[in-house]
Amino acid sequence: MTLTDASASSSAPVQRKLSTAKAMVEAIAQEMERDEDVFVLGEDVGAYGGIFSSTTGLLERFGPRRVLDTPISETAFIGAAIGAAVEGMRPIVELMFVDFFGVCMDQIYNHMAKIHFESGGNVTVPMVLTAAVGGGYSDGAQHSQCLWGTFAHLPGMKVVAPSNPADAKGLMTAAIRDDNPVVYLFHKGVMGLPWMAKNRRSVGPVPDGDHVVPIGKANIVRPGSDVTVVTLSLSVHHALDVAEELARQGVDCEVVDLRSVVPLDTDTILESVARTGRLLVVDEDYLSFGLSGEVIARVAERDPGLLRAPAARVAVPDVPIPYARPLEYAVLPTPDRIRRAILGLVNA
Amino acid sequence: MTLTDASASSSAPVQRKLSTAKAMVEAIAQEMERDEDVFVLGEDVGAYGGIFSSTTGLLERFGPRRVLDTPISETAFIGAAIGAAVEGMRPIVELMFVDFFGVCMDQIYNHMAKIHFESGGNVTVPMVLTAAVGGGYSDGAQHSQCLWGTFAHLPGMKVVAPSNPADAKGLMTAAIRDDNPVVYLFHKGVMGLPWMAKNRRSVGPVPDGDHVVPIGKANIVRPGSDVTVVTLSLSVHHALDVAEELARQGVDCEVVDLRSVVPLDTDTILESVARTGRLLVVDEDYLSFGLSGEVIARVAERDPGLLRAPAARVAVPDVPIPYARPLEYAVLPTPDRIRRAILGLVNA
Amino acid sequence: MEPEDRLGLYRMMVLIRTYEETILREYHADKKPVFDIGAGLIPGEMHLSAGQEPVAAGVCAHLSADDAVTATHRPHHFAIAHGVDLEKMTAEIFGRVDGLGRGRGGHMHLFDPATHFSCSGIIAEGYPPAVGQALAFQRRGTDRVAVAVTGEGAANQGAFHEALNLAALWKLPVVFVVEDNDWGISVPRSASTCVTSNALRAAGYGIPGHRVEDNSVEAVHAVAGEAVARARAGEGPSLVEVHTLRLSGHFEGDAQGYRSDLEGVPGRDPLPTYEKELLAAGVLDDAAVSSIAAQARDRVEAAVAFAKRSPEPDPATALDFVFAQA
Amino acid sequence: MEPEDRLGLYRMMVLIRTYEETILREYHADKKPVFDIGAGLIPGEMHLSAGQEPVAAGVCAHLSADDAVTATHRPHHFAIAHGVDLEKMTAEIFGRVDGLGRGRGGHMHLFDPATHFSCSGIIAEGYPPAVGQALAFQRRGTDRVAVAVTGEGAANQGAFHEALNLAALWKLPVVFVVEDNDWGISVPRSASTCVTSNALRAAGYGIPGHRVEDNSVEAVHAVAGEAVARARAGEGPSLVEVHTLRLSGHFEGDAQGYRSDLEGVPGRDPLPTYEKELLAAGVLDDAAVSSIAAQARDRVEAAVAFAKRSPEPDPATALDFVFAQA
Ligand SMILES: Cc1ncc(C[n+]2csc(CCOP(=O)(O)OP(=O)(O)O)c2C)c(N)n1
Ligand SMILES: Cc1ncc(C[n+]2csc(CCOP(=O)(O)OP(=O)(O)O)c2C)c(N)n1
Ligand SMILES: [Mg+2]
Ligand SMILES: [Mg+2]
Repeated sequence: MTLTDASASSSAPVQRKLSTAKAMVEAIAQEMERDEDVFVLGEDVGAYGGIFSSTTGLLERFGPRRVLDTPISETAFIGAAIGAAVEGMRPIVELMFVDFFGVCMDQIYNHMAKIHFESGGNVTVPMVLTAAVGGGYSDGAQHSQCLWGTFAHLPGMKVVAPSNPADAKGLMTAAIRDDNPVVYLFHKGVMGLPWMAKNRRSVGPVPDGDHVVPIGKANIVRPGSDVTVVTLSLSVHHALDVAEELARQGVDCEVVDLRSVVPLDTDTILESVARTGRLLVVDEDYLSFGLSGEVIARVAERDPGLLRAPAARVAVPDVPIPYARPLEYAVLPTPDRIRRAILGLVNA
Repeated sequence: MTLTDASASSSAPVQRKLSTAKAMVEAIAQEMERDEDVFVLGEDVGAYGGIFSSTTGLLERFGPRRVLDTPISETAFIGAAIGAAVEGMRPIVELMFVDFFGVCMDQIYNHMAKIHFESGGNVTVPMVLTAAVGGGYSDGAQHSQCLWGTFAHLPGMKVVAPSNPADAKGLMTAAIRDDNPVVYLFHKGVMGLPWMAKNRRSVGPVPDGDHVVPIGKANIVRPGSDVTVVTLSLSVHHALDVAEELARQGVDCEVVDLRSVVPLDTDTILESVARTGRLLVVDEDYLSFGLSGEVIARVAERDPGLLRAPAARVAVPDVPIPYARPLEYAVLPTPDRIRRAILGLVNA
Repeated sequence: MEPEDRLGLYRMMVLIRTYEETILREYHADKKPVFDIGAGLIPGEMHLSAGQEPVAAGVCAHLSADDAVTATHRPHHFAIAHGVDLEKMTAEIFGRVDGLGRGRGGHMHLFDPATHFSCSGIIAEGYPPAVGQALAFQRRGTDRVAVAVTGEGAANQGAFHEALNLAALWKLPVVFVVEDNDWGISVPRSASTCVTSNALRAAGYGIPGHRVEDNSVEAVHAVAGEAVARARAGEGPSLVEVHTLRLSGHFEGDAQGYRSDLEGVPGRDPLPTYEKELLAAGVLDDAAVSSIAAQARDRVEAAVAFAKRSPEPDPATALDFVFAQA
Repeated sequence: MEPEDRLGLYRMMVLIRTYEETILREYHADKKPVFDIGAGLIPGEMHLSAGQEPVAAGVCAHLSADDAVTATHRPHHFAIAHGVDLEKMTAEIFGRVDGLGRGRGGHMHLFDPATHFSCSGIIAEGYPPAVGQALAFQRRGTDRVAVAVTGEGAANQGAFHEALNLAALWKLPVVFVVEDNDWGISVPRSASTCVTSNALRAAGYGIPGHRVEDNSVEAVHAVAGEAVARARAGEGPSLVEVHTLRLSGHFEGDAQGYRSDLEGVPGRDPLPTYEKELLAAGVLDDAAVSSIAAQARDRVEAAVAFAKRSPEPDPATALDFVFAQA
C-alpha cells in the first residue's frame, strides 16, 4: 500500500497514466474486490457507467447485484444506502450532479451525517456519497455548482474533492475504508472526459495497487515564497498555470491543494501563510458564507498579523451560474481573475 | 409609516409592548389588509396558529381562503408558493422548523432563488419563507439548528433574522413588500412563548401602523469602544447581557445586531471594528463555513490591520446539537462562552 | 389466536401504556407551575403513543431482534414492542450517559443496534433507511425483514412515495406501516389528502395494501403476519395501514383546541376494549389483569430508576462522537 | 376531429420537428471534429424532443397564452406548442441578450411571462410551481389552467407524489402530463418502477388517470381535452400519461449503447405515421405537406437568424438580475 501525502511522492516509480475518472473507478473496483460489502448504486451507474464515467466498467465486472441502477428517487436510494451502511455494508452512492442535493438533503445531513452522533457512537454509517460538481461548459444554474461549502457547513460528514488522478484514487480508497460518511465531489473538468475540454493534468500517473491519500491532509502542489494560493479541485490547475506564468515575472506562488474540505487542514494553511504573508483563496463555489471565508477566518483568528496584505478571494460572486459563455466565464475563477488577484496581493 | 434603522429610535413615542410572535403576526395581518394578494400557507398555520405562534389569529381574521393549512408536503406547498408568487401573488409560506429544509431545498434554492436570474429579470418571485430556528430546550439534533449560513451561501434569496419584537414587525413588513424571495428566520427563544423560557426582551415596544426595517441594515444595539460583537437573533440578547455585565468591569462592548444575513451590512461591521480593533462573532449556527467565518473574512480582506487582536468566534463547534442539557449548553453560544471570548480578546 | 398469543399482545399493550403514563408523569412532574418545555428531568418535545399500542404490539409480535424497525417522532410503542432495552431507552429519554445514545439523541432519536431499531424526527424520512436495511438483509441471503413506520400525515411526503416504489421494484423485505390516528398535529386527515386509505396507494407501486379500520390488535396482528411472511418469503414489500387513535395531544403541551373529536376519544381507547374482550373470552381474569399491570409497573419503574441513577453527560465530552475514530 | 384541427396538430408537429432538427444541426455544426459539449454557438447539454411532438401538440391545442405550462429539461416541444416566441426562445438557446432570459437561462431554463411558460432542469420539480400557478388562477376566479409536464422517470420522484396530492386536495385546475418515452437516460421504465401505468397512481390521489398507449396525437388531444375541461370547470386535476418515443439520445452526445430498442425506433416515428393518416384521409395532399414544411423551415430559420444576430451578453453585466430592484 502506498500511503502518501503528496500524491506524486510515492516511492515506487509511477509510469502508468490514467484519467481521473479511470483512477476513481480503479479505486472502487479494487475495494469491491477486497470487500464483498462494497457496492455501488445511483442513476445510470450501470450500463451507462455514470454520465461522467465515474463507474465505467463496474457493471460488466461485478454484475447487477453490486452495481445498481436506481430510479430517479434520490431520497429513497441515498436513504437506502444509509440503511445498508447501518447494517454494515459499504455503499458508494452517486448523486449525479451535486446541484440535485435539494431533493435529498434531509437523508444526507439529518440522517447520514447525524446518526453516528445521535446514537452516541453506537452506530456507524460507512458510506461514500459521490457527486459531480463544477461548471465551465454552459450547463446553467442548476448543473454547474460546486457547493462543497454547503456540505462542509453541516457537521458529521467528511468532504473531499480531488484535483488529479492519483488523488482521485487515493481519496476514494480512503473514503471507502473510512467508517464515516464521506462526500466525494469530483469536478467534471478534471475527469478527463473525451467530450469535454480537458485540463492537461486530468490524465496523470496513478500508483498501482493500494493507494490511500489520507483525508484531511492538504498538499502543497507547488512550493513558493511570495503568495499562498489555497484552492482545490479544478481551480488547482488554473492556480498552477498562473503560478508557472507568474514565476517568469518573478512572483513565486505557493499553491495549496486542500483535497479535503472537512477536515480542513488548517495547519498547512497557517504554515504557508506564515511564510508568504499573503493569502489568496480560489474557490469555484459561491463566494460568501462558504469555504473561502472559512480559510481566511482560520488565519485571522490565529493571527491577523500573518497577513502582510489583505486576504483575497476569487470565487463565484454570489450569483447563480449564468448560461451564456461570456457571463459564465465572468463569474468562474478563471486564470485571468486569479492572476489579477495575485498581482493585486503582491502589489498591495 | 415608520422607517427606522434602529428599531427603538422611531420618532413617535412607543409605549405598546408586544411579544415577538405578536409583532410578527401584526405585520402579516397589516399587509394582508393592505394587499389582497398576500396569503399564508404552511403546516398548522390555521387553527393551531403556528406551533410557535407565528400565525396566531390569522385564520379567524382572514378565513381559510387566505390562511391555508397544508399537508406535510414541503416540496409541494413551498413550490406552490413559488408558482403563486410567479403569478403575482405574495405568499408567506412557513417551513415549520428550518431543520426540515432538506426535504424541500430544491424548490427553495434552485427555484425560488434562481428563477428571477434565469429569466433575465423577467419573472419576479415575491414571497416570504418563514422558519423557526434555534435550540436551548433539548429538542435534539433535528429540531434545534439555525442554518442561516446554509441559506446565505446560496445566491438569490435575502435572509433576515430578527432579535426583537420591533424588528420582527419591521423586517416582516419589508420582506412581504420586497419583490425578492426573503427567508425570514425567527428564533423560538425570542418569540415570547408562554411555554418556553423567555428572554426578557422577547416582549418589547412595537410601533403601531406601518413599520419597516430595511433589509440589509445592521443595527448597533449597544455602542461601545473596546470590542465589536457581531451577532444576530437570540444571541444578541446574550451579547447585551454580557456587555452590561462587563461594562461594570470596565470593558465597553459594541453589539451589532446584523438583522439581515443577506445582504450583509459589511460597512457597519467594518466601521465598528475600525473603532474597536477587536472582533467577536457570536453565531448560533455551526462554526465552520458559515456566517462567523464570512464576517471575519470581510474584515480581513478589507484590512487585517484593523484587528488589534485575533478575531474570535463563539458558535456551535461543528457538532450536531446534543439532546442532554449539559451537552447542549456546552455547544450553544451561551453568555458564559461569550464572556470568556470577550475577555480573551481584551486580554490578548 | 391461541390464548397465549392473545395474552402476549395484551401484556405488550399494557407495558406500553404503563410506560407512556409513567413518562407522562415524569415529564410533567417538574414543569410546574408554569409549563416550560425545556425544563425538568425530561426536557424537549414529548410525543406519546398511548392509544396506538395495537399497531406496535400487533406488528412486532412477528419480529425478532434480527429484524429492523424504523420508527417516527412518536417511537416508544414500537421501541418497546420490538424489544429495545427499556432501561437504556429510558436513560436516553432522561438524557443520561447510560442511554442508548449516551444522551446525545433524546426521545426522537433512539438507536439500538442490538435490535436494529432506529427512529427519526423528520416526517417519512425513516422509510428510505428501512429500505436499505432490507436491501442488506436480502443481499446477505437472510430472511430478515425491515419494518418502516409513519403516520398518515407522513404518507403525503415525497419520501413515502419514493421508498415504496424502490422497495417494490427491488422486491425488498419491507413492511410499510402507516399509523392513521386521524391527525397530523392539528391537521385532520381530510385536510391532508382526499384519499381515504393508503391501501389504494399501494396499488400504485404494485404491492399489496391493507387497511385495518378498528384499531384492533388482533386484526393488526393478522394483517401484519401476512405482510411479514410475504417479505420473509422474498415476495417483496406490503403496506399496512391501521386506523388508530391518538389519545393525547400531538406533543405534551398541545391543548388540542383544534380537535373536534376530543369528546369521543376515551371511549375509543383500545386497551380497555381488548381487556374486556379477553376477560369475556376467559383468557384473562381479574387476578391476571392485576399481576400483568403490576409486572409492567415494576419493569417501567425500574427503568425510570435506572435512568435517574445514571449520570448526566460531562460537558467536556460534548464534541465526542461526531466522527468515528479509525 | 375537424380537418382544420387535424391540420393544426400536424402543422404543430412539423414545426416542432423542424425546430429540433435545426437545433440539432446548429448544435453539432461547430463541435467537430471532436465533440466538446462546452464548445460552439450552442454549448451545454441539449435534450431534444423529436418523437414526442404528439404530447405537446395534443395537450397545448387546448390552451391559450393565459394558461401556464411548466416543462422539463426537454422543453422545446411544449414551449413551441404553447406559443412561446420562437425568436426569443432561440436567442436564449444561443445565449444571447435578446433571449427570454437575456442569456442567463439556457435551453433548460426558458421563462416566458407572456405565455406563463417555464421549465426546470430538476426532475419533477416543475410540478409544484404549476400547482401554485393553478392556485393563483383559482384564487382569482378565472378558468385558467396549469399544465405540468414530466417524464416517466420523474414519476418516481417525491415531488410528483406531493404535487398530485396537494392539487387533488385543493381541487386545483392542473393537468399533470407524464411523457413515458420508456427511458430515463439509460434506465428503462422496467428498472425504475414495476407499475405499468401512472394512471394507476392517479387513483391514489382520487383523481382521474389516463394513459394513451400509441403516441397518437389525436388520442392525446382527446384525453387532454377532457382533462383541461375538467380543470376549467373547477373539478380538479387529472393525470395524462402518454406512451411516446425518444427518437434520439437522452442528450446530444449520448451514444445509447444501453438502448436495446434502438433498431425499431425509426419505424415508430409519429410524424410520418400521422402524415400518412392525414394524406389517406384527404386532409393533406403533397402540396400541403411541402408548403407546411416550407413554412416551418422559414419560421425556424428566421428564429435562428434572429438568435445569431443578437449580441452576446456583456460580461460586465454578469452580476445583474440576482435581485429585483425596488
Ligand atoms: C419533514 C417534516 N415536516 C414537518 C414536521 C413537523 N411534524 C412533526 S410530527 C408532524 C405530524 C405528523 O403527523 P403524522 O405523520 O400523522 O404522525 P402522528 O404525529 O400523527 O403520529 C409534523 C407536521 C417534521 N417533523 N418533518
Ligand atoms: C432530481 C434530479 N435527478 C436526476 C437528474 C438527472 N436527469 C436529468 S434527465 C434524467 C432522466 C429523466 O427521465 P424522464 O423523467 O423519463 O424524462 P426524459 O429524459 O425521458 O424526457 C435524469 C436522471 C435531474 N435533472 N434531477
Ligand atoms: Mg397522524
Ligand atoms: Mg423518460
